[in-house]
Amino acid sequence: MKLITAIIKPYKLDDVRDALGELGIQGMTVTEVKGFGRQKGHTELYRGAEYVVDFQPKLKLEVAVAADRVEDIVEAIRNAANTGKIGDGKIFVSPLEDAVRIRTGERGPEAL
Amino acid sequence: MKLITAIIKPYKLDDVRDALGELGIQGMTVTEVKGFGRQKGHTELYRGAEYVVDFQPKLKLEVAVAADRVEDIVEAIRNAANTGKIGDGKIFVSPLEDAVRIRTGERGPEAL
Amino acid sequence: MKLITAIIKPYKLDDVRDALGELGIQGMTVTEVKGFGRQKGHTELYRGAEYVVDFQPKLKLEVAVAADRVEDIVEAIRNAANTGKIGDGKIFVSPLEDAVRIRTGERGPEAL
Amino acid sequence: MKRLIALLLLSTPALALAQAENGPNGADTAWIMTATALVLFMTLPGLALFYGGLVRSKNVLSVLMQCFTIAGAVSVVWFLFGYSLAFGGNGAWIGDFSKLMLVGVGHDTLNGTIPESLFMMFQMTFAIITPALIVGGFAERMKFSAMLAFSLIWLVVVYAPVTHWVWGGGWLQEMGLYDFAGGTVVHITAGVAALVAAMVLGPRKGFGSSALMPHNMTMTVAGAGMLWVGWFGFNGGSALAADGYASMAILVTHLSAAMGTLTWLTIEWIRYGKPSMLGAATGMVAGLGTITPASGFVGPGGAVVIGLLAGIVCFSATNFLKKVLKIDDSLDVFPVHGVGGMLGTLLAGVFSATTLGVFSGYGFAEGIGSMAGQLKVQAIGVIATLVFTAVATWIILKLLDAVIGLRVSDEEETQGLDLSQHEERGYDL
Amino acid sequence: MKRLIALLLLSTPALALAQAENGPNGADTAWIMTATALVLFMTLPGLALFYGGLVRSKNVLSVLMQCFTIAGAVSVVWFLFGYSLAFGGNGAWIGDFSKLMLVGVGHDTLNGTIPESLFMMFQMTFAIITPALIVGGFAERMKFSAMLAFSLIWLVVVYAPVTHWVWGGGWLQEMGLYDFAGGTVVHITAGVAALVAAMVLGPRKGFGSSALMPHNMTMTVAGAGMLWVGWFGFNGGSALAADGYASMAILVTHLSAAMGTLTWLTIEWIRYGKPSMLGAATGMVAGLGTITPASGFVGPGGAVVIGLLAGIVCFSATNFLKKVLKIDDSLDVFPVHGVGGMLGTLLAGVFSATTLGVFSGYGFAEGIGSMAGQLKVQAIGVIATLVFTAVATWIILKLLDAVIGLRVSDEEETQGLDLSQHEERGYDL
Amino acid sequence: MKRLIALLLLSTPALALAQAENGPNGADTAWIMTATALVLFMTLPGLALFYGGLVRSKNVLSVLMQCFTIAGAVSVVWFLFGYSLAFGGNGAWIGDFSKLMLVGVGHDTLNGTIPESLFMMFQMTFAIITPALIVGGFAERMKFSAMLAFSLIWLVVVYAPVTHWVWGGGWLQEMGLYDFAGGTVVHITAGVAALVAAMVLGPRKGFGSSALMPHNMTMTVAGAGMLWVGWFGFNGGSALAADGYASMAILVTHLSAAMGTLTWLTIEWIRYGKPSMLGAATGMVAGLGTITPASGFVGPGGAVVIGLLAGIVCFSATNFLKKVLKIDDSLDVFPVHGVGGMLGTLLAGVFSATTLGVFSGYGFAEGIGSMAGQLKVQAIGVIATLVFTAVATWIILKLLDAVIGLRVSDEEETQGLDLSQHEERGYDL
Ligand SMILES: Nc1ncnc2c1ncn2[C@@H]1O[C@H](COP(=O)(O)OP(=O)(O)O)[C@@H](O)[C@H]1O
Ligand SMILES: Nc1ncnc2c1ncn2[C@@H]1O[C@H](COP(=O)(O)OP(=O)(O)O)[C@@H](O)[C@H]1O
Ligand SMILES: Nc1ncnc2c1ncn2[C@@H]1O[C@H](COP(=O)(O)OP(=O)(O)O)[C@@H](O)[C@H]1O
Repeated sequence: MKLITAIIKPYKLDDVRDALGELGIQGMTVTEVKGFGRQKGHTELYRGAEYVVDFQPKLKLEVAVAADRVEDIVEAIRNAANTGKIGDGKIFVSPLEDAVRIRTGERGPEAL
Repeated sequence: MKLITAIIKPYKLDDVRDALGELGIQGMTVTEVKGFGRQKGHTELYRGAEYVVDFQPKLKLEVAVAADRVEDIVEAIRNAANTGKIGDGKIFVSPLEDAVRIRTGERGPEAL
Repeated sequence: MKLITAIIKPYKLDDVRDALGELGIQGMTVTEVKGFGRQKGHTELYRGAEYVVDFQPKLKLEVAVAADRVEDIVEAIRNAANTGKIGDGKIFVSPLEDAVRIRTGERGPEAL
Repeated sequence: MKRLIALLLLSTPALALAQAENGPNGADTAWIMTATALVLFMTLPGLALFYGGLVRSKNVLSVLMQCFTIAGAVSVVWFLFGYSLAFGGNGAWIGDFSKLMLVGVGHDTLNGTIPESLFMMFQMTFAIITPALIVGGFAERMKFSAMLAFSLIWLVVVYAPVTHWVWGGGWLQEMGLYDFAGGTVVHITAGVAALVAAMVLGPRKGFGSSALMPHNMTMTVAGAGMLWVGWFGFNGGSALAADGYASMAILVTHLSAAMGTLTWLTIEWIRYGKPSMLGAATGMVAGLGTITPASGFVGPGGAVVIGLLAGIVCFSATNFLKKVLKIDDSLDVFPVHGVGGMLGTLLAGVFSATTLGVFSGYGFAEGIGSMAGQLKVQAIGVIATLVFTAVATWIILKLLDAVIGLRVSDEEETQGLDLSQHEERGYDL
Repeated sequence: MKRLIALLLLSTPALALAQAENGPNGADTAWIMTATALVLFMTLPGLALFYGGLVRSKNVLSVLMQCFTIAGAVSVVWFLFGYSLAFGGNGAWIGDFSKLMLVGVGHDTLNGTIPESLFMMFQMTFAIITPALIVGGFAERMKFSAMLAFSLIWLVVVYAPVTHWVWGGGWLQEMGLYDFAGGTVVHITAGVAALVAAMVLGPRKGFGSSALMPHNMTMTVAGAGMLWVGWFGFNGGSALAADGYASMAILVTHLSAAMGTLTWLTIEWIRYGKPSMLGAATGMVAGLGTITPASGFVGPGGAVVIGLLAGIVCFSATNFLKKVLKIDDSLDVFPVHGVGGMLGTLLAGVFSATTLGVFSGYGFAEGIGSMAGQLKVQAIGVIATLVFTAVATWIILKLLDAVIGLRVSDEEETQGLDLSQHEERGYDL
Repeated sequence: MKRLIALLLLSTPALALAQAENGPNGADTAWIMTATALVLFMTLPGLALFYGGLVRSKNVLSVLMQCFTIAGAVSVVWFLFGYSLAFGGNGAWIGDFSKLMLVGVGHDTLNGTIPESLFMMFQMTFAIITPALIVGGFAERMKFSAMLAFSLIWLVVVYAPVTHWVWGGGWLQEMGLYDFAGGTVVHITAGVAALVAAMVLGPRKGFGSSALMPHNMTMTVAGAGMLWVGWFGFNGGSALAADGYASMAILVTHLSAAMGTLTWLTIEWIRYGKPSMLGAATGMVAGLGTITPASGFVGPGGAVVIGLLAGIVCFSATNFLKKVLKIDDSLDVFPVHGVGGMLGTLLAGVFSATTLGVFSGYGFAEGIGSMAGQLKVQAIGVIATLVFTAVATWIILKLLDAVIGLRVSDEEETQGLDLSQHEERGYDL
């Protein structure tokens, strides 16, 4: 199994979920994160004091999948999240050794 | 070493922590996340406009542990977080190559 | 590639980012987390009812890097985040099999 | 308006003058200063919070900013010439420039029994809240510059004349229109303008497909409570005196708000299985808006019926607009204020009747002998205000769109108005 | 209540009538309209925010909704027959139906020097806040339907009679009970009812074992500030006139609040090493609740002592209830309002004495010659109110529990009342 | 202050007495009770929220707590001897102990046409807000104990004497200083003290290098709205009567706030490309602070100019302090209130002139024949207040620093004052 982690622009969440849904993936876990990268932030002024807000709000999606589905899924996320603009984000793939469904105790790909 | 990641129902945190405490595990990192899965959300109505809130609030626990403790710990989390109802969550196990305690510079299992 | 995950004290973020910047690392993803560990929380009293707040607010930094840069970067984070006090946090290193830049489709270390 | 009543009751100018010559009344002055503070409080922070909580987090400051800026800009324009256009002279259609910059108004210049400076201030708070109400129609997508230009032009072109018609001695007042505290002047004009703005600007991105949820209902409820309390000044102050008329106006206002609250939440409870906080608060506003034109003319029994009808009718209108017409009046200004204002103006013609037993009011306008007669005047008032406001608002917006553009870019809308228009964020918790 | 004072001072009905025949007083009317707005403001949004901030995030809307719905429902019932039960007729125990739906009350019907519509409204705001205060006792676990049924039945069965006893010409008033603005009528009844409700419903899940922390102290502080300000209307308005009695009532109210604040935070500082914001705000409410019955009868010196004692006694009571009795009166209504109300009612009998030097007040009730005499009446008032409220509340709750059930299911409680009762969430930041 | 006007207009004591002997005025009493509530509302929760939103999340409760505790502690000290020091006796420099604990003040003791208990309460709300304003200067770094000690000592050593000079019959009042509602007494003293405190304590950790951003602008805006509304009581109440002077004071206050708002946001719009909500709110406060000393003496035309100048001057001062002097007056108390107070006190000497056409006011002080003459008195008032406050504040702080220490430790500052001083957190959402 693999864990696919995608950092995307927040307003792309619905598109990505739809794309994954079409591939039969329904489970995922989403976290609100602050992204630092090439995409620059902005400067806010409060009564003349400048505050550089250099992070961008992003969403981190984590999807555990069977190893053989990785390419399809990466591709689907990429298509759905792509706007062609800087800051579109990243997809990371990392190994996953085991998965357990807490409710039933099932393990491995069945647990997903 | 392994990294154990558990997605659980928020109100189960105390139970899980107690269970881990009994195994001598005291360190962990917890994140508030939004879970999408089989457990469905609900519909909210604001002045007749329906909003489907399709995520569930979940907590993500991350615990780095020595490789030989994985089974015990997975079992303990499962028992503590289990309600038998849909949406109880998942436990993932992934490889961890190194760990460092920032304060002392200790590395490997000692750093945990 | 490797994924370096650091749990640090929130007010150390700027120092760590500066240190990483000097190593040419500019991208990273930051999450607000609750840390449980050796560092103890505090007790709050609300009209005589005691509430033990036993977590500490921490930040989790995730940085994907080429494998050969791991040591430098771990060292840089450690130096920047170190205060010598309990609760300084941890650095974890885990394997990363692939990375994709959503905007361009680049893969591997180029995508970072 | 008590002034109106006075005009109607004391039909000879001589008598009216006599009253004025009685000199200032400290109690009336004390109450109207209080009422003025209460009506300003309705906008700042009341309405600002009520509206602010209903938009998404990324737009909350833009809404607060719009309410604040309107308060500032309208006040200055009102002082310069707005007040004069509304209350100067005796024209049928519009005032004159005789009260420009309050020329000649000193400490002891009176309007009835209160200082004219106070009467002007009290009216100013109405002139502030009316364009601020419209903000709800175009929230989350209008450019700040366009919003400001629109609000000021609209104040002069729509609000000032309608105020003159109804309260400044214009044709509707002459005809005997009953609008105690602003069913036509405030609520119909604001509601219709919001609807037209919503249509001209088009819906927000994602309207109908994704969640455009309130980001902070506690803020909305805080604002709702302030509106309820502030409305005592709005309607009670419109008596322009500290007397039984003012007290009764407050009582009927309160009862209508209470019934509106209960009605809306009961409908939700029956239809959806659960009553909601937002439903309760919206019903309350509907009850308040609807009783407003009637508040000086009806009794408590009538007020309860008015509140009940406000809940039913405004609830239906909200659903109709959103689900059938699919117009994105972001914060439902038209179905709540516009429809409520129309309903209330008509019902003022019904429940002012003295022959309804426990639902009786305090009589029709001078010279009007029957409910049919009063209702006809009320209907004319409603239709004239509606049509004039719709046409004028549409023209102003179309012109402004051509000249400076009304709507922010897609990207700015996605980013949120707080950052794109003001480079600020609401929260950094 | 000024009415009370009037009754006591002008012991012959003829004289009282004479005063009424003096006609309306604009200044009194202006002030009581203001006071009415202030007391409504105490509940909406004041108390709603104060309470709302103290519960967990998942229950915040349920608390706001309870306060709002109570405001709506109580107002309608008060208009229909509640007011008549409290203030109609001259019975010793309960009013009559002579003022049903305010029959016969017009613009110029007076109560003393103010319009009766206003007197009824002012009293209505008291009738609203009293059941709203009880919400704190059963917060975070009661069904919305049960809450609504309970509040209305309680209003009729407990609040209306006690009000009649104390302010409507009933037996306690006849006896000379000093309760200026509601120590017995409002605070003891609400506090005792909250305690009984907390016991009948049982503690919240997790009480004593896990953290049931306030979710938004800034909201609570905002509400606390509104309570402080609004209380000027509560106590100052109870003079029913704009005069030196009203002013003095405001002054003593303020001083007691100030001392309550300082006392509570000082105790915390000494005992726990740090003073807390919630402690300061709670001490303030304790000071306000405690001075309430005494506020028309004591001087500023007495008020400072009352505030001091309020802080000490209510602090101890809070700890005792939570730590020793382990009763989950969620927001400490009984130890703060109930105990404060009892303490204040008794202290009204002490500090109204004219012989205490700088701590003197303005004299005992007509016909009562000694502190012992006044204290006896005060004690009777306290005990009667306490016992009657406890028994009646217990019966109402037990009946309701049998018929519709009081408490939400475990699962609903875990999920939170906002979603389970109202399908809404407080925040989506 | 109306008292001042009365003293000036009725130059013979006999006449002044005569007016007092006219007995109490219900309307004036009603209005001043309302105004007192409004001014308390400015501090609690107004200013507390305004300031609270501007600090970081970890310090929000400390700011609320400081405002609350000051309200409590100042009230008690004011009652004990503060009021007597400010308003007792006829000394040029300081009052006496004749009104200690309000000895001899009963229900019918008057001050002018209102009860003395009310006059004392109204003044008390000013005594509360002034040290509360200073909180903004040392926010986010001062120890709670030091804050409390400082506020009380400062009240006695600085506030009471200056109040006596200007309103209590002292030397500045004798000289004819025009300070209607507290340009010198409130705003200059608070602004200067905040500046001195900011300098003595030193900047917050991270000032100049990292982001010390407002954590909740919606809270700040809510507070700003309350300040605007409450200020009607502050300035309008200072007429101490419900008459044309009070009304006009409210009108000019409102217009200056409106212009301040528009001016500040326009400058930002031009300079930075975007107008900000915080800018609008700050401009509003600048407009309000600046008109305060002038509010009883100038006309609406003058008020518009004063608001305009307030926006320009206070904006520049804020930038100068922060960017050039690099002083960390955390919430900009000096540039907004201090500078605004000085500017307004001087402009009161300009726009009170009766010869400025549409910008005319209502005349100079009795015995002063020219603008130069009035301006000289105003300048003396400004300088005397500034110098005295600066020196006295510096000494108090240095002494306190030596005795108990002013500033929390580095670690406590990093952790935040909420936890380190009060063991509480603002939010647990
Ligand atoms: N090396 C990295 N490790 C982890 N996250 C990264 C890394 N680089 C970028 N990110 C995340 O990806 C987001 C987008 O990156 P950015 O450089 O702004 O644009 P792009 O995705 O177009 O290259 C960042 O905001 C950050 O959250
Ligand atoms: N494939 C997945 N990858 C990551 N997280 C998942 C995945 N599937 C489910 N989850 C997480 O687990 C939670 C519970 O899953 P769900 O399907 O609702 O019920 P169950 O755990 O009973 O199978 C989800 O809310 C989500 O956070
Ligand atoms: N085994 C673990 N797995 C994951 N995170 C951990 C683990 N142990 C500690 N942490 C994280 O590291 C933080 C610091 O740990 P702590 O034991 O308090 O101090 P130190 O870092 O000095 O050892 C914790 O707050 C927690 O977020």
